[in-house]
Amino acid sequence: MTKVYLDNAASTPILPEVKEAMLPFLGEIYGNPQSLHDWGDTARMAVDEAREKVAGLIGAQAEEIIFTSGGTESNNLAVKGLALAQQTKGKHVVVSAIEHFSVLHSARTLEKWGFKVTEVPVDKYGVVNPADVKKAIKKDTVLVSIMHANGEIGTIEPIKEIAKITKELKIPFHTDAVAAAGTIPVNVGDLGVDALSLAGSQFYGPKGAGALWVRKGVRIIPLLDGGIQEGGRRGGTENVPGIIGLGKAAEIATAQMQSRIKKLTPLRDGLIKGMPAKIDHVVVTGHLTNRLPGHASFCVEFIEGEAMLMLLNSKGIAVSSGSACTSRALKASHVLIAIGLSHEIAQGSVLFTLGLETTKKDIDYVLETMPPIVDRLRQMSPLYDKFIKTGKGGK
Amino acid sequence: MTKVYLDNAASTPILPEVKEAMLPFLGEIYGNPQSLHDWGDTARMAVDEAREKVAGLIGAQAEEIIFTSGGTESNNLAVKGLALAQQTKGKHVVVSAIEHFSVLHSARTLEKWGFKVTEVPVDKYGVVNPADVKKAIKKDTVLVSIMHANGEIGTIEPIKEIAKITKELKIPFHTDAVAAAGTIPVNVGDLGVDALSLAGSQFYGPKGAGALWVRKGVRIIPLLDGGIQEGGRRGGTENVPGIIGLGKAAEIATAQMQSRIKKLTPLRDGLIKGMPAKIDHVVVTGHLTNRLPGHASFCVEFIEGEAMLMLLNSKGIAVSSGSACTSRALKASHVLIAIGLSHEIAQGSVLFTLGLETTKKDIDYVLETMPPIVDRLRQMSPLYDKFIKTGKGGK
Amino acid sequence: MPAYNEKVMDHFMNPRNVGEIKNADGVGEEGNPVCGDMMTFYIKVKDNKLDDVKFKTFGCGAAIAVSSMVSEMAKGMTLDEAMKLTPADVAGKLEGLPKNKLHCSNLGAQALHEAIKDYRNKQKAKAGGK
Amino acid sequence: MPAYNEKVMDHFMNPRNVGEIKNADGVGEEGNPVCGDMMTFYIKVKDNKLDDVKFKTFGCGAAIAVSSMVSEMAKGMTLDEAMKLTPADVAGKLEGLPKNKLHCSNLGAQALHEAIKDYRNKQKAKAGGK
Ligand SMILES: Cc1ncc(COP(=O)(O)O)c(C=O)c1O
Ligand SMILES: Cc1ncc(COP(=O)(O)O)c(C=O)c1O
Repeated sequence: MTKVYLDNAASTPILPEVKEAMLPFLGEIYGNPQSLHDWGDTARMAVDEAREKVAGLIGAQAEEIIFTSGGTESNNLAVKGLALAQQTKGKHVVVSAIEHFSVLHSARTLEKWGFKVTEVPVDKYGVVNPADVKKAIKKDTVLVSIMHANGEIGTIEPIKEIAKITKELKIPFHTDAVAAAGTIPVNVGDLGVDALSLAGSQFYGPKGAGALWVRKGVRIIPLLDGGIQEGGRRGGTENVPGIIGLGKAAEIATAQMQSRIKKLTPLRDGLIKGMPAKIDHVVVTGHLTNRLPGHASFCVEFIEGEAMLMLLNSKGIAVSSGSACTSRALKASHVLIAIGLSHEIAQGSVLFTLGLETTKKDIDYVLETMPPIVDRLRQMSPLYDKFIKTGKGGK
Repeated sequence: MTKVYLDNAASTPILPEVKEAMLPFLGEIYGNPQSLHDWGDTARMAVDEAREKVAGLIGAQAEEIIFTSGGTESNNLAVKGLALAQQTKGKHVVVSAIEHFSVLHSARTLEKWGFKVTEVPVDKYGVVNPADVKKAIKKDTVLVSIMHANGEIGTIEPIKEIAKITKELKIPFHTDAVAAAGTIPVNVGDLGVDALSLAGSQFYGPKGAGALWVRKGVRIIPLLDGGIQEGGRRGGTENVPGIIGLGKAAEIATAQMQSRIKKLTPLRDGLIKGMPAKIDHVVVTGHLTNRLPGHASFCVEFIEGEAMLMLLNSKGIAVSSGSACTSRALKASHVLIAIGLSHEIAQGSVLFTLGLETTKKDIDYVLETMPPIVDRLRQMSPLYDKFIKTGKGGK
Repeated sequence: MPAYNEKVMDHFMNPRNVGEIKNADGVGEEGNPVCGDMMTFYIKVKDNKLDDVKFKTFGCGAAIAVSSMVSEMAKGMTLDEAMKLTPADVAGKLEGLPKNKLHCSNLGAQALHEAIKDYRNKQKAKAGGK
Repeated sequence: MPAYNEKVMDHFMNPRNVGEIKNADGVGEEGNPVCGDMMTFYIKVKDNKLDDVKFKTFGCGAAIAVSSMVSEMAKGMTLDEAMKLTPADVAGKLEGLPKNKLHCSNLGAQALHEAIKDYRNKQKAKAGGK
């Protein structure tokens, strides 16, 4: 059967070169990087090299990189650690309404600790207005955290413009670049941010390995107390194979960035244009052009995402959805609600995220497979029935 | 050159079978376990299987296992998460004086959050007296955390006896079994604890993978806020290859437990008896018999540990030390001080931790290599000089 | 995939009795697209028995499978029997549903019951109109 | 291994001038085993110059390398020159030490200075005793 994996936002495959680089660290190189002997030296030197490579991906200095277990830990460390480090100055933080749960729920934890949180809204394309961030900032604001790109709707945020505001007001600015780093050019100097999260499983590196970059001189309270690893900012024996894989993936992403973008963008646009052309009553979610190169997301009216996922899976196609039924809490994606979609429309969410293995043929296959699936579910749908009979209920 | 790795407490090698089991998850199986399609299913089923295996190692139920990034995260989650979950009942926790920094520093963080911490002392063998734990418990105690075995001196603690006390008083009891689980039989039912930490890199599994077991019904506040992974108790994309490796290592450790202990114990005893026989003024640290099977630790008087490490390394032998000079903070190991050693004696700390690859020949090589190294450093040592001339300064 | 068993998957992939009955004797609607799922049941009654049952469903895999199962179970039942059909009966016949999908099985039986009530109301109205 | 450079490693592995001078003209002790490191320097003085320098050191790799380097640098210096020897000179000659080991280089020079002071005190005492 045809197999088409279009869920790279959930997890990318690992590049063969990345796996290759990791293998010795699952074998003969097993020392603890903190150990004072040759075994430790070999491991530590490899970790340091990986640190350089990850720093290289985002234009940072190696010693500013804190290795973590992934995007969620990076975001927890950033939001809690930066806010706590400054709580004597104030207890207010600003986030956007479409942050990943690892940021939003960290902010909720800060609320339990006496902080106040302001959620900045987004427009119908999911774009944060820098003026709104400026408005949200108060005298006692000690942290702004706005994501670089959203994993559900692909929209890229105006980080540089927001950083101009935070710089002027001298407020630390963290950006969750988990969906962006390794996928689009990200340069911390150029952006002007103070902290930035990234994760290996978003750019062909291993799961379980991420990083938080924190600008030199910016204080942060550790999330994982313990040993003196990562300059005392993150305890715990280093995940050496994961870190090596992350480093290799960063190195390759740095080199291939432009060619990947060139490859993915037209394929993505093929879906973004093809889907509404082939199927009536389809809404593109997120920004139409200022979006991640491999990211095509839609809401298909009158039907529900999980059912779509299951039928696509039966045809060998892997995608994801932000529908309430696909979430364990049975709530529609907060991102889709934030861009102003009704719960009813949000139910039809479907998300295609392309990767290095994606071909034009895959896109054609998807464009050919989707219409009969949508048709079948609409034939079953009482909402579609009503719409056809009364013209009511459409967007 | 002869190469003898005796630093398994810092990190064990990964078993070939463990690496083998991980490989597909660095290759063709790259789905996110949370994804609703075949790719996700394959990953999720493998993670569930690993969960069964880890549960099997400690006699627990699979759904009670929370996968983490290692021992430090498990301990942070346990100490902070269990205490915070109960803070309305009280704000006092009890730990031992020889806990790993991931427990001690987590307790220090709790202090910043308004908790009080009592440190229970140990005797000269590093053993916690259950009566001291009972004495330390107050009306508002909401957590007791005492380690199962100490990684620096090898001593095994009377967990079962302490659990009898905590059970009677209905206080949650966490044990840091990072040095114990996978090395000696650990059964949560038998022990009677409520939460238990373990880490793969201590029993031939991968770095970056650990677990916290929490008894069903015991509440815990997440440390990593985010998605609904691990039953909502730990957000973040699962480190699938790491988890698979941890599961495999747990399965093998369960099967080989007794044969490993049988192999390691006499080798360890060879060192524990051999070292003082070959070298004067050597103190065995930790309990002489009730200790981890592969663990032999000493303080060599009149000389310093880092210098010993370096000379042993030049002879191909990897060990570690708790001397002040080997710590980045230049402080002697709190464990050695807690067992009543003077700072001067603690400086001579050296720690041999044996593993599956260790042979009788290795032990002989160590016993032959150590005396001239000790001799050489003592010839250089003004303390030894004084001792020889005046008889003063020895233990 | 959601943790659906084979039985559920079969009813999702090959739902029985999908569609609308023109001039149905009773129509019942339950659920709300805002909450995620919505079902419409159509019944044809003959000799106080469900002669035909059809449905349309907007919702997840479980919602579709439940609707299909309800329609299959109900067909041929007397109206009183069908009114006694419980969500647990349906979930049981499907050999279990994931915990967070159990609410879908409530909707299926309820929509059927609504259709029967609708039929009975219409009958009463007819009787009253006589 | 600690992050020592080759020069430091050479002085650690092959320390120069280890030992004691019998009937030394001056002896200086610095440091404290409780703090981690302790050094004893022995000097022989001739024509106001350090004719011989030996040391004993209890401590880490850096402490041993520093002692060795101090002894090598000091030998042949006039007493006044030797008194001006700074920890920075020693660390520089060793081509750098890890940051957390810099305190060891303080001890080395200090112990030497103590030995010179001891020599000078003894000279004074002798002169006074005349
Ligand atoms: C924008 C964003 N932030 C954070 C995360 C969390 O990363 P992880 O699952 O690696 O912990 C994701 C995951 O997809 C993401 O898309
Ligand atoms: C007893 C004990 N607890 C916790 C840890 C920390 O584990 P990790 O380094 O895997 O985070 C260690 C590490 O050696 C340990 O020995």
